[in-house]
Amino acid sequence: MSLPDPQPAESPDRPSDLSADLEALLFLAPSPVSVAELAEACEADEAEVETALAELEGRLGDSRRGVVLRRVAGGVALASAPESEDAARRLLARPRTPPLTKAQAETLAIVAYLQPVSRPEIARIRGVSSESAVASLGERGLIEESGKSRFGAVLYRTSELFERLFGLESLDQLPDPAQFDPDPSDERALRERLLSIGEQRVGS
Amino acid sequence: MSLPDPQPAESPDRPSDLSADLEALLFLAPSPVSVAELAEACEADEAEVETALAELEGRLGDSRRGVVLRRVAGGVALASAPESEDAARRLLARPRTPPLTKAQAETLAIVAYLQPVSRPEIARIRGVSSESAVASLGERGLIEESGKSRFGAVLYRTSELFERLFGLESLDQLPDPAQFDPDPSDERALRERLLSIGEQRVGS
Amino acid sequence: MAIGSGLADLDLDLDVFAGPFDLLLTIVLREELDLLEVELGEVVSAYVESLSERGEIDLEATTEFLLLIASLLELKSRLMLPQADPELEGMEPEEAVEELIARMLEYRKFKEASAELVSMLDAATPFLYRSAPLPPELRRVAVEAATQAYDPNILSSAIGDLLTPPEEIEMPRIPVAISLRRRVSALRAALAARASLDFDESFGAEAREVQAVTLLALLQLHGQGEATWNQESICGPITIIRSGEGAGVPA
Repeated sequence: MSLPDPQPAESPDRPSDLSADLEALLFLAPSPVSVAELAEACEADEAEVETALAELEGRLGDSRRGVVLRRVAGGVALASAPESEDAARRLLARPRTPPLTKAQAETLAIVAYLQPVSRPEIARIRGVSSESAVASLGERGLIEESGKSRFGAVLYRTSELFERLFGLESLDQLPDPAQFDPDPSDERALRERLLSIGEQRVGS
Repeated sequence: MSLPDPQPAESPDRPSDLSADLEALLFLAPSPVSVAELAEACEADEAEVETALAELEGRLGDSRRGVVLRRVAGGVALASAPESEDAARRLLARPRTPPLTKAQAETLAIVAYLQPVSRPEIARIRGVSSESAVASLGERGLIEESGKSRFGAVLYRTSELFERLFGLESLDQLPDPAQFDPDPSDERALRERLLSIGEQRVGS
Repeated sequence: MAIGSGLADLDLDLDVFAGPFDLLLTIVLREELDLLEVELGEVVSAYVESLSERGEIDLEATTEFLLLIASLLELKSRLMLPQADPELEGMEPEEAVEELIARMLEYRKFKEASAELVSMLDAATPFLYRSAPLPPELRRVAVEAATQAYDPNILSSAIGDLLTPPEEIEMPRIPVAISLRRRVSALRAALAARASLDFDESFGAEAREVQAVTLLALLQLHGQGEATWNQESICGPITIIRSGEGAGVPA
């Protein structure tokens, strides 16, 4: 890749740095972002963000592109172009099902049996931060966000795709952990026991 | 915002429909997608996909943009531009992961070059038990279990995430291990050094 | 790999040798001293003592020391074991020296490769990838097309693992000096009571470092003709057998 010729910043063809940053942020954000949040992240003021957003919107809307800018309740988001939906269906209709790693299986089991459950809680039970396992289970659509705990942590639950991929008609069909726990019918007891053993794991 | 003027399809500035579809697919896909999968989804042949990818790559790389095309982990993926890293980390509250410790980096190098490899083998090369380094690399999703050796020891290999995070298109792109081979003069120097220390001491 | 400064300063006062560690290494490599004569356990205790005197731990030097001592231990145990690995049987001391050097070079190779990997990671870290759920219409399609791919029992067995309390014995976080002398006494006491004992049965409950130093103590007792051992296979059970006089009541 060759470097572009240096152009004066005011050139209408050259995206401003701020609109490039906004493109990056909207590309990464999993849900719509408000202008205020964008301004804070870019250390710019809201009027500058509005101008740069208009520039980005123009650039993306200029011709047939793969992504479009959408203004929705709560802010701005990028979305794939509707024209590409058929191709997207063909690519993404088949869920990817590589074998689960030990970290992923443990994390998924915690979410399945205790849902909804927060990431700090998962980390306490496993005794290690479980960021990468939570992220990959989320990417594969096995778990999804389900509101926030009263301390503001994101809660996770298993998805409908999870039930399909594990051949479960409902969560009641999860294998009984009775063989491991004296009182499997009580979810709270299971949670407490997992947490207390998790603490031993960290403490040791 | 006004609609753009219609442009003839052959205009060199106008993105092809195929490159727009590819942009949409890469935007949606949770992990790198191979050219073969892209071709199947777009009902195009692989050569056409390669041409359209080059077009997309050129368009994204043309000037400071928010998104770049990367060839990693056996496929193609979009990533945010490095210049936007700081703003992105502020927005997503995703701090940089802590750097690898020396023990983790050495263990990872051994797994990367010798995979699949067992923990006793890693310990033999490093001269120290490498249990906690192996565990934390597993937690970070950089290595994963890959069956058992004939003596029953768990074998480890690097993950797809490793290739993505280290910017490798495939394991073939790891630096040529021959460059780390000690040249004969190094080896001689080591031997002589060990012996000469002794002679100095004996002589003194 | 050069001998780190911390190791060059390590002074030893052993039965068969007095002087700095690197000199010991050198004369062993030159076969002026039989490795069988060297009490490696004492080398370890001297090193542990010098660490506690300095009050700080140089990780680099400590790793290097462990690497060297582990190589020496392995060489020594190969020399001592009556039934060595057939491939290594009859390995000349020169070959053993070559083995030690090859080991050091191999380690250095991966150390350099690891530095290269770290710089690749630094270069790739500024690129961030999107991690977002599929839009609802596509999610619908993916769910409808999904068929069973996983066995639900992996979930209950993962919960089972998490419900299993961790083993009591864990590596202490803070390095502690373990007295070789005390381990020698413990071993002597155990051998005074019984003519032979199973290592795991007698010491398996100890922390790993204590077990390691107990093995060094065993090497020392062997050197003094007080005990020997038997191990049928690599990593198999170790039977410690009292030998000679000097060790408690005769069998």
